[in-house]
Amino acid sequence: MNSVMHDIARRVAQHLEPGDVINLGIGLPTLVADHVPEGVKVFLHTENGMVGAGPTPEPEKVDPQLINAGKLPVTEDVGAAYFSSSESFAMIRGGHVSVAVLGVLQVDRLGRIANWAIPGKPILGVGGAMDLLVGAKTVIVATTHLTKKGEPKIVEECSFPLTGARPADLIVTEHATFSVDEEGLVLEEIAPDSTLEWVRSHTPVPFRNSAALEAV
Amino acid sequence: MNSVMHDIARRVAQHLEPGDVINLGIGLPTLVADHVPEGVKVFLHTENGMVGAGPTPEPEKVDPQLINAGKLPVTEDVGAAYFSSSESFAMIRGGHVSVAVLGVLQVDRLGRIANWAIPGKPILGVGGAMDLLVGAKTVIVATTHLTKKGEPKIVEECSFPLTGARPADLIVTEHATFSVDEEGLVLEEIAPDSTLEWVRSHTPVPFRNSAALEAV
Amino acid sequence: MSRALRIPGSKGQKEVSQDGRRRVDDENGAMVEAPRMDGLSSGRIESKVISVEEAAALVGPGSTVMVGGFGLVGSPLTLIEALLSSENARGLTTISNNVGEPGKGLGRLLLESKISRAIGSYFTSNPDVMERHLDGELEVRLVPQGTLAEAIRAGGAGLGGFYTKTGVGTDLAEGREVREIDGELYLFEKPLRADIALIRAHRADTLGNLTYYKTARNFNPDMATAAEVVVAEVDEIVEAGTLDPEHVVTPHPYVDYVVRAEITLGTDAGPLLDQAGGG
Amino acid sequence: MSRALRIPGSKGQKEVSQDGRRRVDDENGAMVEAPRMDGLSSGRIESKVISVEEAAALVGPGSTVMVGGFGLVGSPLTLIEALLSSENARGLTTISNNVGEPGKGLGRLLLESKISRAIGSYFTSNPDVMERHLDGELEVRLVPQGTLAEAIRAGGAGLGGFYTKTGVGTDLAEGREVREIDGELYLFEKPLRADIALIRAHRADTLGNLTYYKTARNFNPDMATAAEVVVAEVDEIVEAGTLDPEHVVTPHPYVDYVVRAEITLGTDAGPLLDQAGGG
Repeated sequence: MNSVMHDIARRVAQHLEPGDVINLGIGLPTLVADHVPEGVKVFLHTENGMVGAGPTPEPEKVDPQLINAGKLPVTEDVGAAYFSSSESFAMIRGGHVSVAVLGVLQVDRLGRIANWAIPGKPILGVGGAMDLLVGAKTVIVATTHLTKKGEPKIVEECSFPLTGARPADLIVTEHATFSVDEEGLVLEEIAPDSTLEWVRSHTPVPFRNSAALEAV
Repeated sequence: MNSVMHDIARRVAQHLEPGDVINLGIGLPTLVADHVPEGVKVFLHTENGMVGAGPTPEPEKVDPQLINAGKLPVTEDVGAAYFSSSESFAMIRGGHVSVAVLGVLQVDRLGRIANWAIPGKPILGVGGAMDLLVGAKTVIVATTHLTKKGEPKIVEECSFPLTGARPADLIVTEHATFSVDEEGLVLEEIAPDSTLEWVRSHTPVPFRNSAALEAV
Repeated sequence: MSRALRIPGSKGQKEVSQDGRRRVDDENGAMVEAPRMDGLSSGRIESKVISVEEAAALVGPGSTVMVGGFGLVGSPLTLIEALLSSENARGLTTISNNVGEPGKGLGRLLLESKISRAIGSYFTSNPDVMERHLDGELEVRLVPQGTLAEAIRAGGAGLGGFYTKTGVGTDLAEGREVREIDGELYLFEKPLRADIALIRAHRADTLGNLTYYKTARNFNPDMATAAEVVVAEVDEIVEAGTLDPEHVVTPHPYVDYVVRAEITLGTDAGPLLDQAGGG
Repeated sequence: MSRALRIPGSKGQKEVSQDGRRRVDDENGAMVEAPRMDGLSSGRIESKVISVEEAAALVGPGSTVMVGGFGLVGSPLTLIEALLSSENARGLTTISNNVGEPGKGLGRLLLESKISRAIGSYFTSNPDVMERHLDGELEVRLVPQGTLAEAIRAGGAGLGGFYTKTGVGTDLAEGREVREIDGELYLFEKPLRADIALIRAHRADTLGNLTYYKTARNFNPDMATAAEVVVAEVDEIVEAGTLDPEHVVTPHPYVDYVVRAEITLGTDAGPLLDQAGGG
């Protein structure tokens, strides 16, 4: 994936804390594993039944029966454990996963996300997205600020089907980081190579500035 | 326990089949384990979290952390497995226990049982009785025909609180064996040292004779 | 008095005939005899090990079949392969996270038009599913993955249903019962059960106790609890008493038959894993 | 940006303050600091092992406490003993299959008037429960054992409730919601959760992965999932990486603290077992 993706993943990873049990969605979120800050030990949960998934193995060390939820080969980290699907999702829904990092198609002004379906097509896949959204203690959206066509992904109202009623807690793009409260988005940080003007003109929803940002 | 109890247990054990997973209630039902016919291999399930409970150990071999649901020491039979309480009762309710043998205070003319509470006293124990009654594929009642005071335990209607709506499948006393169908009790067998007259005069509910018994 | 005595009034879902042969409902509700388990009625507990062909014969026309696995990992590939050549295995409803991968595992049964309905959580990774669905040949029911797993567990645990937050406020909740419990909204979900479960485990003892291998565990232990007949395909069969009772994941009462795996995901199956995509 | 950023909007039930100390609600809803877990915020994952006294201090006045065990077997006797000398441990609601045995385990806390409410399935084996209940000192709620276990599991699994056949048509169903589902009657049951779970396991690694010992497992794995704070009392503590990932019964995300057992049921505890009586 390109450097923008890695940049977003790095910005997400800053929010991880030692001991966090994290679940990374497919695609961009997966890159977060590569950017966990030095000295921060986190545990990767993968919903197909494992906590303690380790890094991608060398090709010759691939165990075809040891995969993550993206069906990519992983390894066993120290202290790993395996469990069944029902136990894995009990863990997710029960609030035992600290952080889920999810990719999105869109996110609305209240932080609600759409990441599983495209309107007008038969919907043939949902996987664990809805469970992770309702269950993870903290949900971080990792997304490019704009679609490939240059349209904002943060929108007044999602035109794609919602993944659930629960809003994300944090939205991280290559340009900005927003937190979410009951009233909507709060701009927490602007990326060093971006500007408030750029963020404003490419985020067509009202948002407030955080106290920290106001103080600058 | 006295010889009548063992007699009842022996009569119950005749109904066990090889491979049955059986759960034995506290007291009289426990004795069934001693009378499983030669060559019939059954597996004892105990609801505190084990299948494959073996016989009582010698006193010097007691493991205080290996007990059955009656809190009595047991051993590990070949092929045993341990599991949590929720898994144990999932197994029970889900129909994975072939036979539950239950003691009763009373059983009514439709085969419904009362075995957990005494009216007029605060009810302070139910344990697994209700789960076993609704969940076991086959429920066999093992009971003396009369109470210690000489009153019939098979009654028109239970004066003690019911353990559930599901009727037992078989009622075995030292005098008789009844099966249960939608209409009520069917006398299947009279014990060698008893008589139809005795059974009739000590069973104050209507019952039919089985075809086999009629043929005698 | 024979077992017949306690069958009529019993709640038994599995019936065993006088000679110890297990009976399974066929399409028309008629009882068909499952492979003989010699020894069960002679008093000795015989091994539950049967041949792949005997196992495949347990799947009849119109059967609802739970199939373990996440993609192909933890999927009973040998049993699936055997269904390909079984005349009776047709018009199946599958309950499985996916429908295999394109042309592989359940994906191959789909291409052979043996599946008419699929209940699962993620079909996107197999484009054949979309194609057959648009052709009107395949009915699909999409369930969030956690709800799928929980519904299967509930089916095995004798529950009437459960409430989950997952899916509330989404298209998947349309027309479904939503209930507020202690201030939060939940969807009602009913249990799932199947006529037969084909699962994949690692080791079985001859009684049917099972252990699993890494992430090939996934849905298998749940499905082992929720079908009338459960067949486990395993890498290795060991004598009863060999598995540590603390390490058994699926206790033997759940398992009816054991077959030895003939097809496994070797490292040469690498290309299978190219089909990366969410669960 | 600090963690504070994601706490406000999060659904976190456990809050961690800036210095990495976990916070627990006290009786008045005020936040009290749990023992420091040095290293958590310094980057290195420190062991979750704490002292028995630190663990006992997590139980505050009016806490709802899940306590593992079936009678005394699998009960965290060391932690219970420590609560005896804790001023703050009073007015407790216990969620436990029993209230220990007479004068033993939770039974001793009862005699010290530290328990004001007991939720469980079988109190008959401890006559002190009946006595305190008739005195009006102890409120009791009786739940069938399988429903108790399932409600605890549901609490840990984020479910809003479930339907069970158990108890339908009995006195325990009085005033309760009964629903017909596919022709059968079921009782609605809500999940159970606790402020803290005190459980008993066999081995823990320093991360908090747990294994159990024989029938001392019972309610412990279920309770490990269903409380805001989970403390496991264990026979042995081993380094992370020592337990086989296939054999871990309770994965570490569930476990907050580990203490070493000082009281175990030795064979000299034989007399404890005299109190035979159903579950």
